[in-house]
Amino acid sequence: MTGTTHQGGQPLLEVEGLSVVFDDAATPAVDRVSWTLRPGRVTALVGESGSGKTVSAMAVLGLLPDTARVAGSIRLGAPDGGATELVGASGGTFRDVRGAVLSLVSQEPMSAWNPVLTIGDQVAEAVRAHLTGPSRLSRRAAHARVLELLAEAGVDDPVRIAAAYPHQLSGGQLQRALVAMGLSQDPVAIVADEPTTALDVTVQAGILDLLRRLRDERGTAVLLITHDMGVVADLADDVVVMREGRVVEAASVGELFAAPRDTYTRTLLAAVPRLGETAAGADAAVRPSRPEETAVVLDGVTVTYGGRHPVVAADDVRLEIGRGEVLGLVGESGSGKSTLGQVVAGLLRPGSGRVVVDGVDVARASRRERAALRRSTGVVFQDPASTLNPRWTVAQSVGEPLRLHAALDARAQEARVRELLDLVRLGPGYAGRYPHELSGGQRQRVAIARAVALGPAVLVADEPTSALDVSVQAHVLDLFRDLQAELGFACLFVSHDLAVVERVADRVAVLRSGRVVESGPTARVLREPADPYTRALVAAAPVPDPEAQAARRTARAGAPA
Amino acid sequence: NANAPDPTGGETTAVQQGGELHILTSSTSINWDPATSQNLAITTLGLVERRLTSWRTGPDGTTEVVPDLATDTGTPSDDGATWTYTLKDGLTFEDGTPVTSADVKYSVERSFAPELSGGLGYHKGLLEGGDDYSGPFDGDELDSIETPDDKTIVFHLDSAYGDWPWIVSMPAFGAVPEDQDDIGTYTTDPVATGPYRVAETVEGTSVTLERNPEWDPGTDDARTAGPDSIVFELGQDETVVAQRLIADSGTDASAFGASFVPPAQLAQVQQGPAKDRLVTSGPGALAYLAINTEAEGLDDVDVRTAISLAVDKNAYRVAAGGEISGDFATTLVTPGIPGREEYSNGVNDAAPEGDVERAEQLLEDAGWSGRELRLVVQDDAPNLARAQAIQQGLERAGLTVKIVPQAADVWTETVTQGDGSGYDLTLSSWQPDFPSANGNIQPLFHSSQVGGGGYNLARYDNPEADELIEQATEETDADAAAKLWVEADKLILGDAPVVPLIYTKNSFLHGSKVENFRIPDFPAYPNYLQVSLSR
Amino acid sequence: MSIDRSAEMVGPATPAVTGSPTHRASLWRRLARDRFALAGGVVVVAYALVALAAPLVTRALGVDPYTYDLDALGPTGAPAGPAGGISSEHWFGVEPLTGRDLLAIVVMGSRTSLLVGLGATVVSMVVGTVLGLLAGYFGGWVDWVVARLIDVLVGLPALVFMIAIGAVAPGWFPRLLLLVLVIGLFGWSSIARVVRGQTMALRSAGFVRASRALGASPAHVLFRQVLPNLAATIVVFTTISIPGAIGAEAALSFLGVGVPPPTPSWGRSIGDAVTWFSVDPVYLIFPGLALFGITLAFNAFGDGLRDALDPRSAAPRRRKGGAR
Amino acid sequence: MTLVRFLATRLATLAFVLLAVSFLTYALFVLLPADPAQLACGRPCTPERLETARAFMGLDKSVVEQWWDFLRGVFAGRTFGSANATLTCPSPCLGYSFVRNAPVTELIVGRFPVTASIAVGAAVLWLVVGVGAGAVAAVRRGTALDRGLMIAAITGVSAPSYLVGLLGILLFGFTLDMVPVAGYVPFATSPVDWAWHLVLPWTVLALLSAAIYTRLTRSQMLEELGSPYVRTARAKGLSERRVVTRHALRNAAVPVVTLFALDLGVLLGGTVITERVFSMPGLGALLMEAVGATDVPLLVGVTVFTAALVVVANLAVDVVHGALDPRVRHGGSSR
Ligand SMILES: Nc1ncnc2c1ncn2[C@@H]1O[C@H](COP(=O)(O)OP(=O)(O)OP(=O)(O)O)[C@@H](O)[C@H]1O
Ligand SMILES: Nc1ncnc2c1ncn2[C@@H]1O[C@H](COP(=O)(O)OP(=O)(O)OP(=O)(O)O)[C@@H](O)[C@H]1O
Ligand SMILES: [Mg+2]
Ligand SMILES: [Mg+2]
Repeated sequence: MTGTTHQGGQPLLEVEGLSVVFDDAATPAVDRVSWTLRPGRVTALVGESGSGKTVSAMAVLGLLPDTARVAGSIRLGAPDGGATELVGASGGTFRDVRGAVLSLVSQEPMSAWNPVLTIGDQVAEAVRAHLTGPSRLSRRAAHARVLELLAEAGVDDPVRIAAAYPHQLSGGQLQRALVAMGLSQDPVAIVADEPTTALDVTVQAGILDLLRRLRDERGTAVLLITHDMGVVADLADDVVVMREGRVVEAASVGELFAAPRDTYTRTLLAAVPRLGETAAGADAAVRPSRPEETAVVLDGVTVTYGGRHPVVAADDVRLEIGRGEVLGLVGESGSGKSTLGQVVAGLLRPGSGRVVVDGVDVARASRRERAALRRSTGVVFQDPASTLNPRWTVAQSVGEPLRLHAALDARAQEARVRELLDLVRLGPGYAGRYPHELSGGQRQRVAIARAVALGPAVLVADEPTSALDVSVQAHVLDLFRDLQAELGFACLFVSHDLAVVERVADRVAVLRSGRVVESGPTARVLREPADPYTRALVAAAPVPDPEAQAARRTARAGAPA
Repeated sequence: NANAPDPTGGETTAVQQGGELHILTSSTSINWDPATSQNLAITTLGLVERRLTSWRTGPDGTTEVVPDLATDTGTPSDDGATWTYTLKDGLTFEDGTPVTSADVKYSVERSFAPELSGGLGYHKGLLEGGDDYSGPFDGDELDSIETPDDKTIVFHLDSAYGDWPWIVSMPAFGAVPEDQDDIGTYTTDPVATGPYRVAETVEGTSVTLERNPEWDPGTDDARTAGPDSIVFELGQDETVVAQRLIADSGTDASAFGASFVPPAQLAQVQQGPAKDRLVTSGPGALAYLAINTEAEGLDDVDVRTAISLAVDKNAYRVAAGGEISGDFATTLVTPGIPGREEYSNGVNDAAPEGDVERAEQLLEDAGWSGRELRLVVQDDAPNLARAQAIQQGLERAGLTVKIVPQAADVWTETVTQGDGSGYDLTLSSWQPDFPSANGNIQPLFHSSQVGGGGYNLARYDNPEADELIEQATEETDADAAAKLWVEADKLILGDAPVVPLIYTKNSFLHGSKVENFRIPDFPAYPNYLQVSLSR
Repeated sequence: MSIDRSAEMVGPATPAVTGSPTHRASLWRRLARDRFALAGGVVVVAYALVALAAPLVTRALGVDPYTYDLDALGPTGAPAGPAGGISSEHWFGVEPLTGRDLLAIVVMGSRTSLLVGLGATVVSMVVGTVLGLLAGYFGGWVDWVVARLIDVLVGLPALVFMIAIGAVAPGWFPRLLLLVLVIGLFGWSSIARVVRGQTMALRSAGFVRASRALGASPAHVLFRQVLPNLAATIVVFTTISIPGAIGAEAALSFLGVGVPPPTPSWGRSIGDAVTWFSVDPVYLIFPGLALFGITLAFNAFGDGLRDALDPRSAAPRRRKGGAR
Repeated sequence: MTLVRFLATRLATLAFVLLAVSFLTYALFVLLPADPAQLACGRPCTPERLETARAFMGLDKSVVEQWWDFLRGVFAGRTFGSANATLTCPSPCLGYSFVRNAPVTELIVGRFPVTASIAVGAAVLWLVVGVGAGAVAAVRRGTALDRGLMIAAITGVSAPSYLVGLLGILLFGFTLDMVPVAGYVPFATSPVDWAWHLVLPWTVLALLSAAIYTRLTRSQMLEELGSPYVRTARAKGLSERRVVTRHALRNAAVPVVTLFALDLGVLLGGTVITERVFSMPGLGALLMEAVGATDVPLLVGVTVFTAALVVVANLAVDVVHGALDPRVRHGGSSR
């Protein structure tokens, strides 16, 4: 197996008894955690959402907010065998370490970028960050390097992306740019926090290959934080499983998948959705899906974003979603999924084409009708971080739709909010928190709770579970189906995780660069895909089993998509 | 009288020549057009433009009217309604062309033109046909001014006017060459007849005067023309000017301030070494509290008398800057005016602090309504300080006073225009434009001066007084006139239309090199024409 | 139902965070934690109390801002004796040219000055913020109108207009109110401009879109979503513009728009004192300190408020180093 | 939006504002119970003479007429008086000041350089000082330095500019005799003297305005320093200085710049008090003269000029704003 040559190489990072406590928090976010990261090996940090993965990673880079108190020890091994203690290290030490030695690919790409600088500039900055004197690149050289990096990270249109501002790009594009930035200083180790959450499987596969190459060729160490067991199986050498701030199990990937010791690990693996495992449509029959009654009609919808490089994000799209039906929308990153989502949600006026939601033609709707529409459509945005008001508590955000549309007194409202939070497995303790005090997955769940608060007739869910670990994801998907059964809302379910889509969607539409290339019943599309691109997608979907995944990979390498 | 001792003693003995004199003034421009200027004979304009007569101030503080362009101060006809003047020989403009009586006539005529209104216009009401003459620009002349030859000029008045010699010392009675008259530019570059001519003007910053080679000292006994050049520094802040002159460094040593020293700096100077460079005038302009005799309740002379008694002149004077800022006033005719007489009518000689008991008594007897009195004043710090002094004085006698501050021009409008319904009391001070009881009383108390821009702020209307004033005005014999004026003074003050507060003394600062910086008793203003610089 | 199933499957997914603060409670806690801000708040309250009870205070001290004491003055009208005539009966000394008690003037003056300073500030902040929000959020013609309003307002010679207003305002109109309105309505342009700019940026923020998607009315979006994110700016402008307003009050009182003398006001005292500075510095010191004190207090409090309102900012203590 | 259209709309705006401002200012003198002719009446003043003066100054016409004449004058120029004694005011004629007996345009052109010198210098000074101090205070948040800067800033705002100016003159002008106390020297005459005479005014003005910039910058910086992208920037291993300047400050700058352009615009319209204390013959002084003498034409002229500057400033704001913040430039697109 690859990487074994580096076995036993002296550790690059040794985390021992690391604890992180935040002001006002009763229990530590990270509680006496220990693990090591070795050169040329990929250590995966998996576990429940909110279990302290990001926080411990940030502790390593010294990037925790000032409200955090850190205890324990983090030793950074130097090639000469010496080691630097990072807990309580000076700003200077961290500065030298960051980027060059340890680089970060952070979670939630959309809020990670400076809104007023172009992607290109920000990456170039990283490229030049630690280069001084003669070795410092000229601006032009740096720019060339940036385009190179972006291409490496699987960005199809580097020139445009480099010239674009963050708000002009799709989640996946931003994430890939982040990856590019993470590689820019060929660091000794990369801390990748959910590096592929927003990516469709083909691109994801690309990124994973990239990381693998770095590991094998440059002996780069990778700390991979993810909730996708498929990804773990695909890339990781060692796995550390976290829960409620503690490490519950640490083992090599083989052992872990073969013989998980801890119960939580087992539940985790059990909860992983596998493509093709659910007999699709089996329970579709159960569901009160009445396709004859269409809730949403997109007819020849076209959306073009202006700017120096105009983009056709949706090109003559025709879709229908029946009442109580779930339409899975899959497709490569940047293909226009979120755009369509926004069109349905009425946040974006298509350049041309007709949009009918809940029987109302959005373009022609009167103000009152439009208001009513908004009330009856729920939206889970792709990037929860940015869609939560930083100055509002969780309770306020979740309560907003209630305040707006439901005539409830304060107490009733509070009760309802708790109920909603509980539905998404967030205890009452979170009601009073602010978004920045939550983990990625927690934020996402807040967003879901808000979207379903009013029992919508139409739900637009843009990557609603991208940041959730499989156990919570499983729960949320169940919840989702229950709600659906109850309310029978029509749903546009955007996701890049085919297994998830298979699990919830009645029908699937595959989108590529703004065009619907294939659509039909889930089972049909995912079992015997007609369109070559769909086939590539299905082939690229990772399976949570190291052996199988390795096999598939080689197979895929043979037959290019 | 704080006049600088005069080493040379004699008036006309030559003073120290040379040097560059700096005059620091708050005004931001100088208007050289004789028709629109309100300058006194002894200040700015006098340096450049001569008039038929001018003023000479002696070291003892006296001021007399002396011939300037003319050979004498004027010869009246028997009825006193016609005045004749002859120009001196060898008078020339700065360009060498001789000054003729036609130039003088033209200068007077143009002052009637609507384009050039705004100057001192006493003559407009006195000259025959003046009221319906509108200037020479569309060709017609004012027939009441005759120029039989190049040297002689004759003025025909509607009626006798004893103070005419003073009238012809006003700017309009200079000489303006018609062929060089461009009303658009005359304000900035006039044609000089005096010892200096305008060399350079920097908008808003400075005006520089240089010697006028054509000026002949022999023909001029009003001006000593000491400095070689004079620089007006414009737009200077009073406080800063005072500070500069106290510091007395650099060119400030040969500079003087054209505006009064503000109270604060006055106090500062009196404590410091600059004390002996502070020149304070004798008692000059009359500062008074005008009582609107038409206002409800104030038409009762007893109430007005009560007010006169309640006023705290002392507090007023302190507010104005203390002893140095003036003497307590008792009469309408100001000191330094020929024929002035001190007298007492039982009210004007009460203690400066006033006589509150009597005031209260009078008010009670008069059955005063106790209504609120509106004291309208200009909205600058000095005026407001004084207003408050008046207020607290009157309130001692149970009168309620409300101070109403108004921007300068709004104030003017309120008190000089319309029906005067806008005020009950107001503060003002009056510096006559020529040193005669006439200039002192007529503008303030003749019924013709009520409203319509006139300065009869008490809106005092008493036929008897009018009668007396007209009589005195027509009297060409100075002494006889003076007697009549004193009579008028007593008569009017008896009706208590105003409360004479103080005869203001004005204090000025000058640099250590400045000599002959004198302030006559009239006007209480330094004589620019005689200032000189030491080596 | 399903929840229970997964419950025993997954177990409680949350660390039991006890006594989690609701945001409002925490606001006060955060404020209270900032000693500097706390001090500011206390001082502000103290001033307010003095202003309210001013007549009582002066009577208690046995002084009065209206009665002249010419004996306390020298022949020049300047206070007799050194240190601006400070004496057992005039603790702060006396006013030049009148001999009125400066302590009484400062105490009574606090009424006018605080009322006008705060009143005017509130007016301009409210007007400016609301217009700025509308302009920035709706853009288009609303923005055009507001922008033009600002242009015209700023273009006009405020001073002259104030004179005019003072002159034409009917006598029955309460002078203080007039003063507050005039100063307030001439002072909202900069805050409006700044708020407009920031709103334009926030308009595209994710959480605003989310709220819109929920069918929130513009009013809701503006005042509940956007406004809290402008707190910092508004606080800064408010705290800064108070002394300005108090200064303006002085100028306007002269121009006949404000409260006519002898009603005491810091602004006027300071205005007068400035010219007296070289002779009688003490005259400036006390009103000056009074104004400076309240300004400082407001700013300290404002800072604290700003921090308290920003959930991301940590308590000022333990600020050393941090994560850098 | 094409550049042409952009400029077109801007010009329209400019026109609109100037119309509004000039009209309001004229209308004002219907309100103001003061008679501009009063001064022109001279002494002694009789009702007849007052009438003549009024008529000549065109005050007998209705406001609208006067306003219309003014507008015509701007393009066509104006002449006053009778045939062989005319006052001419060539276009662009912003009116003719009878008090100063000169075309307003001339006066303004004469005074503007002074005000411009004062304003621009001071503005640059306070921008640098204010933003610098604000940034430092934010980074050193909560430390003594932070408090110190804040107190300094507040002293700045609460001190009356007249006082600061006077003290400056007394201290640096007389006591230390370092700088000239008053007067303005044209740049052309001697750049050195020019700057030398302006040092004090610049400092005084800057001191007053720097405060708000310090405070605003500080609070904006704190906002930005708390946001995730700053974490990303740090993660790149950028020096703290670069993180602060290029990232946080760059975002914090937006409101500061907005304010700056506006302030500068206003300042260019005249700095009344400063000009008075330092006897600088600028537009501020000119305006005061106009007010003092109810010189309506001058007042209107200066006002219109100021308004024009403000409009231009706002134009600058919007341009810079767009340049600084792409989200604004792209009309806040879907992200
Ligand atoms: N600034 C903060 N203040 C208080 N609590 C915080 C803060 N940041 C994170 N937390 C809490 O710490 C815990 C761990 O958060 P962390 O971001 O590490 O979770 P995670 O493992 O990354 O989860 P996810 O997979 O959802 O991102 C969570 O319960 C979160 O609520
Ligand atoms: N505001 C904008 N201005 C210009 N281009 C934009 C804008 N928003 C999105 N785009 C472009 O439109 C295309 C579709 O974007 P969209 O967000 O719909 O992709 P997506 O399918 O959601 O991708 P992902 O799965 O990565 O979120 C992308 O190429 C993106 O760069
Ligand atoms: Mg995380
Ligand atoms: Mg998307």
